Amino acid sequence: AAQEQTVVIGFTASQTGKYNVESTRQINGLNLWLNQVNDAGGITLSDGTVVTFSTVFYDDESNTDRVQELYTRLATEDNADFLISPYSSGLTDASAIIAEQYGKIMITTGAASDSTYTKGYSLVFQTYTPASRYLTGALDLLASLDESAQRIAIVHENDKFSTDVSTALNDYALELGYEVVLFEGYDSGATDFAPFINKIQEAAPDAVLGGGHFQDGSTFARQLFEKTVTPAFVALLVAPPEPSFSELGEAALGIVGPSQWEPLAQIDASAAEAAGVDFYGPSSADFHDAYMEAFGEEPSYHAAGGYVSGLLLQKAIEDAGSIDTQAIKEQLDAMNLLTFFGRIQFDTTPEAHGLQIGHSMMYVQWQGMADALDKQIVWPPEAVTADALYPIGGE
Amino acid sequence: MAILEINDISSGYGEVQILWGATLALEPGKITSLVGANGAGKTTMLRTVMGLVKPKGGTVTFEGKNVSQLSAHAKAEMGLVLVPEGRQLFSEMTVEENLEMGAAPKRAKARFDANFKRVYEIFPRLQERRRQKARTLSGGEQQMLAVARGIMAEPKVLMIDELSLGLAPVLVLDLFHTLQKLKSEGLTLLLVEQNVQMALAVSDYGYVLAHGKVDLHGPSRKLINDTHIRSAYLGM
Amino acid sequence: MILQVSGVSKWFGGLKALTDVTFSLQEGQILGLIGPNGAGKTTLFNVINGVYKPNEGTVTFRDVDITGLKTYEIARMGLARSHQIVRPLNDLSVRDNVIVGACFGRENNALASAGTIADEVMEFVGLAKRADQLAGSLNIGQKKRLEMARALAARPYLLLLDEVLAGLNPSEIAMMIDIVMKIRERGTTIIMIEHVMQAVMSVSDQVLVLDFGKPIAFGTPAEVANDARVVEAYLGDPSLAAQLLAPSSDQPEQDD
Amino acid sequence: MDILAFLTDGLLIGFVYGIAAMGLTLIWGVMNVINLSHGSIIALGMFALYFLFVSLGINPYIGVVIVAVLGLLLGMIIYAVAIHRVINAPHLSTLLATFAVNMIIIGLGTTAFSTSPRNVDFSLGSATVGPVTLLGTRVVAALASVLITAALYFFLYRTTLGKYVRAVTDNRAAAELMGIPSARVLALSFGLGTMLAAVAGGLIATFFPFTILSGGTYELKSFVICVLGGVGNPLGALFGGLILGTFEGIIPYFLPTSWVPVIEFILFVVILLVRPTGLLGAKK
Amino acid sequence: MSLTKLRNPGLWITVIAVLLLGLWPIVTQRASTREEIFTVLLSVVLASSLNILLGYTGYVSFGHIVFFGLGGYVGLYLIIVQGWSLWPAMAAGGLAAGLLALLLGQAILRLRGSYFALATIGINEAMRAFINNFEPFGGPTGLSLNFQTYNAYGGAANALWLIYYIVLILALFNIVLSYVVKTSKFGLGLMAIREDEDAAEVMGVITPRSKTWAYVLSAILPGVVGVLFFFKNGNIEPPQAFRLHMSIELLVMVMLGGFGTVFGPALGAVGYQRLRGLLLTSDLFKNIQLAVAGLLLLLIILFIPAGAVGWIRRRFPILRRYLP
Ligand SMILES: Nc1ncnc2c1ncn2[C@@H]1O[C@H](COP(=O)(O)OP(=O)(O)OP(=O)(O)O)[C@@H](O)[C@H]1O
Ligand SMILES: Nc1ncnc2c1ncn2[C@@H]1O[C@H](COP(=O)(O)OP(=O)(O)OP(=O)(O)O)[C@@H](O)[C@H]1O
Ligand SMILES: [Mg+2]
Ligand SMILES: [Mg+2]
Repeated sequence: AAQEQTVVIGFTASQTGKYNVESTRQINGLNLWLNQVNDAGGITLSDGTVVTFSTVFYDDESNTDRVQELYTRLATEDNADFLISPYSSGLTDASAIIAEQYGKIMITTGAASDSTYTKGYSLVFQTYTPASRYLTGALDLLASLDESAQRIAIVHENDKFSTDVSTALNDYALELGYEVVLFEGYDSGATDFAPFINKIQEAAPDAVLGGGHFQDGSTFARQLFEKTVTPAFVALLVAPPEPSFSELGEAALGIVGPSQWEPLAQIDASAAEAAGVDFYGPSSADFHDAYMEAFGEEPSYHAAGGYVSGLLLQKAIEDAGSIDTQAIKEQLDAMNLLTFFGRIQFDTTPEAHGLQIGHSMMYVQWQGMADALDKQIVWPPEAVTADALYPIGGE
Repeated sequence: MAILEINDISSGYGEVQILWGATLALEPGKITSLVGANGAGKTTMLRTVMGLVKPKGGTVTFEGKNVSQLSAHAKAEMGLVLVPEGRQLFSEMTVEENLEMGAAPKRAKARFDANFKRVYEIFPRLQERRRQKARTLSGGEQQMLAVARGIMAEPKVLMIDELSLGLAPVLVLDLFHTLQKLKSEGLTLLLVEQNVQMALAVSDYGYVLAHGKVDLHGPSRKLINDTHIRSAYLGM
Repeated sequence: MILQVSGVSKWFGGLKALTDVTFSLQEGQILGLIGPNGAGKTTLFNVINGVYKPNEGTVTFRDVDITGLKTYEIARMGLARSHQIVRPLNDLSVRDNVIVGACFGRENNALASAGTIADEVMEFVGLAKRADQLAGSLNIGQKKRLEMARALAARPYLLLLDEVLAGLNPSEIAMMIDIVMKIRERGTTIIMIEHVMQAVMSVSDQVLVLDFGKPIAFGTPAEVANDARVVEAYLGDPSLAAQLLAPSSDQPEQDD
Repeated sequence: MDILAFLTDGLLIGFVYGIAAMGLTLIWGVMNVINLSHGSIIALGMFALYFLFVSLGINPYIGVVIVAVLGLLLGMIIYAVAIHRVINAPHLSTLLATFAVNMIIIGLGTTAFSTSPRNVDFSLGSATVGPVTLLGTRVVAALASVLITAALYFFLYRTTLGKYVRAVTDNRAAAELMGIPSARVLALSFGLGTMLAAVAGGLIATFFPFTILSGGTYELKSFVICVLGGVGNPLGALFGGLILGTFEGIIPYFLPTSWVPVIEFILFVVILLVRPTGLLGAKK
Repeated sequence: MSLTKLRNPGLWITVIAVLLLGLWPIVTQRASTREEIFTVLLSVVLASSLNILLGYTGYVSFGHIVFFGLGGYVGLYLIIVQGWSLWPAMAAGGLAAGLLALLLGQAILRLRGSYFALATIGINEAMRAFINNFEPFGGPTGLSLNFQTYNAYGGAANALWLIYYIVLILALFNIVLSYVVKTSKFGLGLMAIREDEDAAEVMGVITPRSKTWAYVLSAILPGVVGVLFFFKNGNIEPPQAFRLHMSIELLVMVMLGGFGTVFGPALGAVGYQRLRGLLLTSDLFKNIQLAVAGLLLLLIILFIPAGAVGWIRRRFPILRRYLP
């Protein structure tokens, strides 16, 4: 007779505090995956056991104070079999120690920093494209649009994630021979960018790249527009891919943003075939529709990240035919496939074990009319849905 | 008919009971004095009458109405005013503003200007200091201000705790004359005094408080001349 | 000469609270300091013990110029005072209040010996029964005594008492005077500000009278009481002055 | 590029900082209550304006007036429920009470609105004068803060009610004895402080996106401003706000922007040490 | 100070209460209990330290967390970049915090009341912003620890126990320390300052010196546990190290338990952190834990404003002896 077993997935969510929005979407995505697997009758292991999933989670309040306390509780009291990371690299760093110590596999999502994966963990796996490659594609895009663009300004929120991204971007820009006319951070709480924008204006760059999180990014975009300072090219982190960025109206027009995933990108089995790897899980469109139905809003890339972190676990369990940690770790190490989220492959060298090396970013841009804005993919070439608008505001 | 009747009042602080059923009545238009040793409970009595200390028992009747449950500001509004021990000035406000605050009751507003003039007449020193913060006044000046502020409230009954405290002799004499004058204008006064001699000399009736009870009362003249009372209660 | 005040002036903005005050004090004496309200008496204390720095003049205490020193430096040299507007340490017990005086005063006692001194002083001023009560719950008269006890516990050479008799009834005044005399017998020099005339006149060796910040008389009690300017500025008209001074005759030590 | 532009932008935002600080300084200076729910009330003001504008289509400046009334009511309620009982309690009880109120507002607010940013899409256009671009909404906010400061100053120092407010704070027992209904006066003061916070929130919402957590930044700045201008002094708050805004505007002209907070807070501490009662001196 | 004083039952009640709490995870050997109690003990250290300044001296510090953060940064820098071991790094963290307090103390302790409180906010924020720009400490990226570092302490599992023992010892030490301070002449001087600084000066208390030492004493242990916490946490970033909100939570703990008492801050820390912890993990409340915690806190404040220990002391004066 088929045995039944419930596998417990543990994580903390930022139900309160500054990461609330991103974290909530991430958890929504994960829950969607979980419901779908369970509704489909779970996973049958090689010994015939049918596995279904449940979750245990606590509020980490967007700060590290209790992350370790809560993850320890998840690992030892709630007997979580697998862990998902909290949102953000800082919190993930704290939780990774616990995961590693109790021998629990942890899939990270929303934790882009590269450094987490260079600290000697063997059970931590990253779904996101790491920070070092977050915004570099935007420069490639710029290069393809305008060979004469030379002067770039990199302005970023002064926190870990945005600084990591911007530093990597800066290196890349210098490598490509750009002149970085301004490289500057602003405080995380900043709401008024007027002096900053004055400074940008003074530096007269061809392109402005950087940003931080949603709120500062959208505020920055809005104030750029209001102050009628429009560089030819603007690429900002996190904010532009969010559907609600369009609330900025005309100010959103032409702004480019890196995205881990976009509903527009038709990633499905046929794409996998073209790339010569296996495809696993739903297609982009299926995920999009299912998410819309479940939560009544457009899925953002955070939601997709949450979903895919569960999906990877599912795939590894299926392939291993067991829920044994070591067996699953081997499957994850060997993983090389395409999902609706994109390519997935982990670094297996001891120096950077678990770092995501398969996935890469897409770049979106808001186009169209102020009251009917569309988000289009403008980079990389294989995913493009529309030509990039350049320069912003037209010649 | 007494204008203020304090009936069998008991009160204290926390667990400690200070007043044990004290009774006293003020005749309208008269000066009454309340004397007693240090710690007898005189201040506590006044605070209880005003409602700053919650009575544990007994009633306070003002102009025939039971006011035991009213808050201090409501009583002040009705014309029952206390010049408290320790002055209790608005220390960060100027002399003039303190006086203005004294005139908070509605009934005081009508006579505001007249009262203002009057208190400056009684205490010319206050007029000199009118823009100075109360905190920086000398001890005696603070005492003047406290009394002046009480007068500004246009009281029907004015209770003064330790009127003479810290005042120069010349001023004390003046002040007792002023009280007589106020009385002749119809004000009822209750004086709590350590300067027993002087208090009994200006008052019409006296009460002696000991251990939270009224031990003795009678016309001031009688009290002051009774040698037994002088030695047993007044420490003279 | 334990204290020498020379040419001290202090003004607050435009107000001259003290003008050119000069006097000196022999060891072991009691100096009465009187004058109308606002004459500058408390301000003079504040200048002597370092609360205010005088605008002009110097204060010399036991041959050391203490002008402009911090109050705690002066306190540690053996000068203690009580406050006219009492300043109890409300949330500490009466005993601890007095111990603070003993600990940080001239002798810099350790806690244990400070405790002994405190008990003795509280007994002396009649606060022994209240030793464990919080200072904040004392009534005014008791707080005044506490002020006195704290100052005494410091075992000062010079004690400044600011209206410690105010608010006491006649028998209590008698008791306090008794205490003051005993302190002097121990060799402590005292300056006391008082408005209770019978008392000042009976204990002081010398009396200094201030008016509008200026010294207007200095001498024995009898000399001062008969000084016309003093009578006018402070006591009121002569007959009233006589009346005021009168009860002092049947005053002495009629304790109960 | 002209330093003038840096300066104007700094000054304009300074007005708004000033008004955000005014509620804090009022409650603090007048009632001696450090209101830790200040920031969350600013955020509530932002949300109130947002819903009035987005859901009911009310013009934001009419909205601000409604927000003011709501703020006043909210403040009086908070006072009655959370503060009145401990207003005379020793030490920091009121600080704790407002901290708890803050937790409740943020907790409920996060549940109700999440922390996703809102944006009041409203513009009065802008005018360019030389190198300087002036935004309509910011100019209106600046004018509003001048008006509000004047009104508050007048209220506190020229009206009897305002003096009652100061008297009650100064010595509550004495105020009672003088016939001033202290409880009502305190409730009113707290209500006014809250009203100012809410109005500041409403005005800010007309030009910055915000979340339920956005008030925190303004609360922190408000503390700084209280010191610059002197606690309890409404004129000082405006003045302090302008100084802070100017710093924020000018420093980036000379230094990397990330040094703004370093300079700002060090200057703050230095000013505090040199002039502990604020540059204008505390008015109490 | 005399040894007889150490016989005070109140001290031992407190020490034993904390010790029992601390031994609980050791007896049960449950890691999750250990983590819960770690959070609590960490707060006990922080709150008791703060109490020396806040409760005894009456100076309200809103930015006390600056010492925790600075200690953590110095310690982690020495461990990660300079390769020091945990022990000297802890000492260095404490020292750095103490030094900062000594320097600051000279300057800002001149300020009174709210103004001092504000200055501490300013310092915390200035420090946070400065470290955000300070490259040796990693700027905004902060510093992070290699997992292998724990091998020197017997692997991560052992390291976590070790850290726990240390924090337990520090908590006990801190309670004894705050008792000794409170019952010393120095402590009496501090309390005199709290009640009326000018009057204390007039009585001869050398206030600038006393205040500064109180500040230093209250800064050292936060610096030490800062190193512990971030060592355990594996990484440190400016916003986490200098979180103003945590400073305020510390104030809340001190006030909740009883301002100026020895047992109070410990009790407040336990009460507050367990309340938050339980709500966070309770099935019923975890989705609205913040609001519920606020509500409960408000009720406590409204009904026992003097804090638990303060309330007991007031209510039952006989117990004062047992609750110093
Ligand atoms: N706030 C308080 N808490 C506790 N006890 C108090 C408080 N205020 C006064 N007491 C006590 O109540 C008793 C009576 O004090 P009260 O001030 O009424 O006396 P009094 O007759 O006015 O004395 P005095 O002549 O010294 O002014 C005193 O023993 C005093 O210690
Ligand atoms: N800080 C200050 N600022 C302004 N004026 C002050 C200050 N301190 C005292 N004064 C004024 O200086 C004068 C002298 O005050 P002081 O307290 O020395 O008087 P005093 O002789 O002690 O009077 P009293 O007998 O009434 O206590 C007073 O008129 C007072 O108003
Ligand atoms: Mg009395
Ligand atoms: Mg005086």
